[in-house]
Amino acid sequence: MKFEFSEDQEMMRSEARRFLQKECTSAVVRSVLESDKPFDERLWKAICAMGWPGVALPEQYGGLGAGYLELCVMAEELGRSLAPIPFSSSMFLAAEAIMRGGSDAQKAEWLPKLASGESIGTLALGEGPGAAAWEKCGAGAERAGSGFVVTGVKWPVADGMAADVAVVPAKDSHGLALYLVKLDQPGVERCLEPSFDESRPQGRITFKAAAAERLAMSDLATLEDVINRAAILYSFEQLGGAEASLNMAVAYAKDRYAFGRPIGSFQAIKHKLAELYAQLELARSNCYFGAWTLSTDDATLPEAAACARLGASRIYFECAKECIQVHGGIGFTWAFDAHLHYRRSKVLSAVIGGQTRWRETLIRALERKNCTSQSDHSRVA
Amino acid sequence: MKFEFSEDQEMMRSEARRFLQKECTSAVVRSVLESDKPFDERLWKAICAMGWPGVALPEQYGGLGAGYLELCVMAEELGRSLAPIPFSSSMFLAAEAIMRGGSDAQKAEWLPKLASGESIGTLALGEGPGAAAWEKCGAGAERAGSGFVVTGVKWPVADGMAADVAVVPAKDSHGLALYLVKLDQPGVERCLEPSFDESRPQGRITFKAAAAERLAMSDLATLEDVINRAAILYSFEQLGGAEASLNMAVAYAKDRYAFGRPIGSFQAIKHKLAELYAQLELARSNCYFGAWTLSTDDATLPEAAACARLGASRIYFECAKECIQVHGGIGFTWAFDAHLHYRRSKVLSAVIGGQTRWRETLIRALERKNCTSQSDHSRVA
Amino acid sequence: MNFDDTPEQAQFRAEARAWIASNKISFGSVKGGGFAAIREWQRIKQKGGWGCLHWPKKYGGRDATTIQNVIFSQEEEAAGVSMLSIANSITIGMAAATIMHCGTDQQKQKHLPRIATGEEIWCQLFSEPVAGSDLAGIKTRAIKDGDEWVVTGQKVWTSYAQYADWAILVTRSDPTVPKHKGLTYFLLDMKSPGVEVRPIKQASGGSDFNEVFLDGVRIPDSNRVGDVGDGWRVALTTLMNERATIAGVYPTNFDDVWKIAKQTPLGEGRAIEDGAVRALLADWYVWHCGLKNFGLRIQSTLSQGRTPGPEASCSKLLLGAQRQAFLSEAMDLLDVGGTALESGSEMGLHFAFLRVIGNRIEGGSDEVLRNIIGERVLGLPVEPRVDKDTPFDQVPTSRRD
Amino acid sequence: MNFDDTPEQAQFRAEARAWIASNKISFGSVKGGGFAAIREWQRIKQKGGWGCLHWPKKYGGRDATTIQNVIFSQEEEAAGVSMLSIANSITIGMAAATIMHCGTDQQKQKHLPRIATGEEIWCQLFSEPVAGSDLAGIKTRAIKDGDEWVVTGQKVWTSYAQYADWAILVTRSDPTVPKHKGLTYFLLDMKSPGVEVRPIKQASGGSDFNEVFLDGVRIPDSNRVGDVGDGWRVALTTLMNERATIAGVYPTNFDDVWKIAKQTPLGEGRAIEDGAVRALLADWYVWHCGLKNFGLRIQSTLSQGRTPGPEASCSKLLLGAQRQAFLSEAMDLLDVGGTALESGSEMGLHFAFLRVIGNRIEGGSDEVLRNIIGERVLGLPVEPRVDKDTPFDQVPTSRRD
Repeated sequence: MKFEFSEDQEMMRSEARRFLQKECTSAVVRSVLESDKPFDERLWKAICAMGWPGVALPEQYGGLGAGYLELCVMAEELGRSLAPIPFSSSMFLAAEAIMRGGSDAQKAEWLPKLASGESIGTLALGEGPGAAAWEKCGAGAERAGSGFVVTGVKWPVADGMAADVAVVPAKDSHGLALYLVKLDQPGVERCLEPSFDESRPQGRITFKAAAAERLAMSDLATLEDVINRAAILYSFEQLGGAEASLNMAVAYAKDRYAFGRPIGSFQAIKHKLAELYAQLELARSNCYFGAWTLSTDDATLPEAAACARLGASRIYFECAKECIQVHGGIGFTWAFDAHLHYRRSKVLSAVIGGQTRWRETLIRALERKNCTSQSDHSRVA
Repeated sequence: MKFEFSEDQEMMRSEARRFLQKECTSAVVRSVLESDKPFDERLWKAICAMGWPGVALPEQYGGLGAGYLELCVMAEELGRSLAPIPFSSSMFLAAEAIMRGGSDAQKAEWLPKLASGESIGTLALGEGPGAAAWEKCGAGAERAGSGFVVTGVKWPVADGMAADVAVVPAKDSHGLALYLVKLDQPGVERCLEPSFDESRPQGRITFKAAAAERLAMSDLATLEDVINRAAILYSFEQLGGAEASLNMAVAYAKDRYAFGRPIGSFQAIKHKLAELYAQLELARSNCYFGAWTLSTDDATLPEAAACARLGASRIYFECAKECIQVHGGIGFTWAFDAHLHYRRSKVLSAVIGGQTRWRETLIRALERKNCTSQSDHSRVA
Repeated sequence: MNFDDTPEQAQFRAEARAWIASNKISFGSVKGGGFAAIREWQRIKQKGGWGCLHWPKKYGGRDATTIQNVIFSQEEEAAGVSMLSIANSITIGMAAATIMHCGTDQQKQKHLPRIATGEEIWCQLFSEPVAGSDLAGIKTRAIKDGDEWVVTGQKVWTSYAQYADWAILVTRSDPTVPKHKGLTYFLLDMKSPGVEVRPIKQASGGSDFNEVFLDGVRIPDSNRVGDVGDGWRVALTTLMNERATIAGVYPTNFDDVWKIAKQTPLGEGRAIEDGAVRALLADWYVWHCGLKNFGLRIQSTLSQGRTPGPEASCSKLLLGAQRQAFLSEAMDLLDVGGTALESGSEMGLHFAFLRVIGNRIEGGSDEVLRNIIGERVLGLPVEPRVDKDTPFDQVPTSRRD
Repeated sequence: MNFDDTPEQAQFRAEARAWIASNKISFGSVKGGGFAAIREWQRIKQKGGWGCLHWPKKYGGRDATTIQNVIFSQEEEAAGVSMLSIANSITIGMAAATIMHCGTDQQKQKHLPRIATGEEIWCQLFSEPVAGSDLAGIKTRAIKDGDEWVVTGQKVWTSYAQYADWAILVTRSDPTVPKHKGLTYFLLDMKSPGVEVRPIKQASGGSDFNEVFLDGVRIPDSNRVGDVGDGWRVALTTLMNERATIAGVYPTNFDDVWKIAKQTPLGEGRAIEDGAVRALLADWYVWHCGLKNFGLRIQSTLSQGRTPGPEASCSKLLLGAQRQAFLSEAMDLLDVGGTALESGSEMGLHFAFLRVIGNRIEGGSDEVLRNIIGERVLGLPVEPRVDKDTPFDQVPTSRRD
């Protein structure tokens, strides 16, 4: 057995990390945070030039064909560096939806463009506040000529201003389905939706009988499948951010002196950081298992995805929050980077639904299995 | 304003504490824990001789007529000393039920006996595991001659083996009602129900057409009212236990040395105890407010009772649990008293329903008020 | 237990209420708003005899009891003018209190009357980038030069520095003695040459605080409070009053989350129908009431003529981290939509969720408060100190030392 | 990532499985049960060549790799015989490992073969009433007398002392030097005069542990392990192996709470229909899987031929307190009925809820593990030590000192 990344994958990670340390500095993140630009184009272009977006896509669609484990590694490093680019929206959401639900023609049309970065995609999931069941979606679709038109308002949409194409859940006469909608058409209006984390801008997209194409495999199950798979990928992005904030806190605890001692020698700080580290390793373990199910299409993917997402969402917020606390006053300043993780952690934990929704998703998955839990260690002792 | 106990009440507390320190030692608690006796008779008799059970009952019913605040003080001291006697079952539950629901004749028959300790009462509330709605009770009552008979099984019943009379919720044709049942009759069988805390034994009582008397005011609302009022009284008993375990931990943290220092000088211990103290003071504050509503029959009693109970149940368990942890290995021995509080805290937090039930009770009370929360500090700042 | 005023208290309350009703102003009603209004409200109050209730008569007060002070504050709050007074609490509660306790007669004569009338607004120059929780570790240097001191250094986390006329200031006058023994305390005219105020932008976007740079600022020795080297004792007097000042204002956001729970969809219905949300609301309400009722106990202590001790820090300790955790849950209820500004701004939720970060740090961090409660309330022993008896300039302040 | 055996591993696993299937015994199948069965299983395993897989061939092992050891344990577990081996882990995992690393040739010759065949069961005499987390603070005194040592003191928390033939023992041979420098390590024949074993009754009712009183017990110098005064280093060898021994067995009770949630009434329905209960179950499952998957990562490390470091303590740290909190919630779901034995015993819930108290203390308390992770994994600096360089007999051990 080998329940860890391979040497090749770790080498890919090192290269990615080196590149991002140099090219995705805090100044780059802040250039998006403090402006109206939807993402950092220079960084995005460099990353696309290296082929990262297509790392898991088959070669026939312009990808590198490496696999999902490699994509997880990339996600972790992008999360660590707070990369202000539409990578996850385009690849975890749009490309996944097209891979899972698209016809051969749809795949052939869109995947190469997404892999190369020529087009940016997203999933227009949200319809305002609340964890309403996906099937209660308010957007509607109907036939128009040989195609469809979609009408409705979606907000917030991650990278909604950056995207060229959106996968849009909308109801038609058969129930919920997924539609591909190009965003540069008259039936689409969009505006920036100010976000809790302005370094990952969101949009509000109004569809008024916008021309749309129906994804070939396109129902609630497809949507759920796409979201489950995205959850695993996002969980690695979250993991990277969590580790970055924890490392920032640990470094400060060694450097900062109070009462004549490094503050990390005080148990109040030391034990807090040790506890976070342990929690992070537990969360990481669930992410790894998720990655394995993703790479093997294992039947336990739905539970594994929920475990990865719930753990990673929680630990990223905890690490970001306590990183600020360890820093004290300076951590609470705009100029210091700790709040970037605080903001990012909340946006990533909301983007495909929050904890309330995912807890329910997990329990339903377990109910379907009638609780054959993953382990048999689970007995009273 | 004076939101604290009066000097007289504090003097009564000092006397009670002195008495209990002497007469309710750990050996007395263990004499019940480690035997089959339903309570410590010597202690109970001494306490009855001083008139404590009747402290809040009107003088016309043999009480001292002092009031509920005095009863709260007593409850706190009894909780602190882990008193293995049926005080709370008899007074917080049975006497309260008769006071709230009984006819003049019923009051005149039973309250003097309960006040003097000649009779012991209880409320036979439980019907096995789970927080089913009270009105889903399985026991039934029907007319028989001039009276009623009750049939059903109640377990666990606090002080079920000690009690002479029980107030029994049972369903009749009008719905849920409360019945007074003498327990020394052929229609009643009972056995010891082994309990998580054997120093407060519980019983299983089987009623087979047992002769019963209906309480005059006797419906679900009465039962809820009785339980709400009892919740405040129990919360003081819990508060006393919480403070006793916290004090035990603090004393040990000052005395026990490791690494050449008292362990209480380590932040791991110091901060844990400080946090518990603060939580305890918050819980205490809610108990005080509950006591005030009880003493004035204020309309906010239901919410105040839930707040007192939820806070006190939680902090007692936390203090008992962490008291053991601070003691390390010795805390985990049978011979050491810390586990007595661990056990007691769980029994007291279950006796009139657990946290799951009380959270729901609280939210329903707030919904009824349409959320006019107690304070107007509650605004975003 | 009762929440009733005594007859004397009731009469005092009635007078206060009547006076406030016929004299009150608002931020909007004074030209310039902000501190202009705050100064004006202080002036009006003092003119009416309500400005500095608890001060001795000779300084313009009326020797009021603590509970009378509390009652007046309650009536200000009920009348919606409390924000006009709270912003002045550093001046009245900390600077004036310190001058009153430790100042010279000359200092009292000079400042107290002008504080009473709102002519002087004060700020507090204590914390430094290198000295937050470890306040006695400050480095701002004061060097005696004839009848003056020359002060150079950097202070931080100073509220209202941009509006203040004067400041209370702690400096290091002797770095060769142990840290607590080489401090000296001054009153600083903020218009002195060499004082520069720069706002700090917070993670939450706003700027509640400033940095204050002191570059060769000259302070006459007559502005020294306490002896040379006795600044720590004077600073403790100020801090004791700070805790009393901070206690009592507890935004819990319970009403906000209740509203969110009622309005927000969840599954097939509304969030408030869900058991987990109900449990959250219940825990939130218990905490909300706990803070409120704890506050009532502190008020009761004051009302009985006693002074609350360090145990009053409990509510501050239990405010920040819990509020942050709850607000995080509230954000989560909004799900995908929770990060969009509209859902946030409607409730002030995003701002609260960012601002709460500061609650755990400002006015005594959670860690400092746990030490205080552990040591001063529970009597637990202090940690071994490596810095206490060492000359300050030999105490390690970085890994290089 | 894959969970597949290599061809070699698969073959090894097949052999192990086949051998276990045709040789396995049970507690019930051996007269006397308990340790008689444990000894017998060890004897049978060694006879078949499976007794001490990772030992060198010359001591009766087969130089197996760590992953082969893991595979054999997995197969023992799958065959339901793992309890017969786990109870012997102190003997094999700690005593034998220490003898192997630090013992003399004579000690190895004498004990290892008898350990391999189950003839010797060992226990560990380390902790004392005065020295738990601070293990180096032990007081049990060893005084040299000719070729022997005379040992007097009290040990505690000793599992299986009543069954053990031998013990590993740490003593203080010199109290006048700093604490870590005055310790000496011995192998003790438990049948020596002056050894008395008394069971400790736990808060949970059972007696998993003993006190062991040593009164003038004589130990030949040839039973000393390591140099005089070098006992701390030897003890650390033992403890490193203890953590490896404890890791991996994690009862999470998830299946139990799932059953409770499905069966237990709540409101008008069943507990599992309630949102708060579903949230609890979800959090419980995430934790359950986290521990399981963390264990897989440790296995993967072993499988790759590497040794897990102190970070392996994470799962032990996250086990106890969380399990206790979850079990408390499970008790709460049972409501009024939760404290009655029937509802508890059905699920083993009451026992688990009491026994879990020990999870946070035994084998390294939560506080000790946080220090280890903080210092050895994250590299955070140690606290100032008041006891490290002081002669042991001058280190304060009570308020009187």
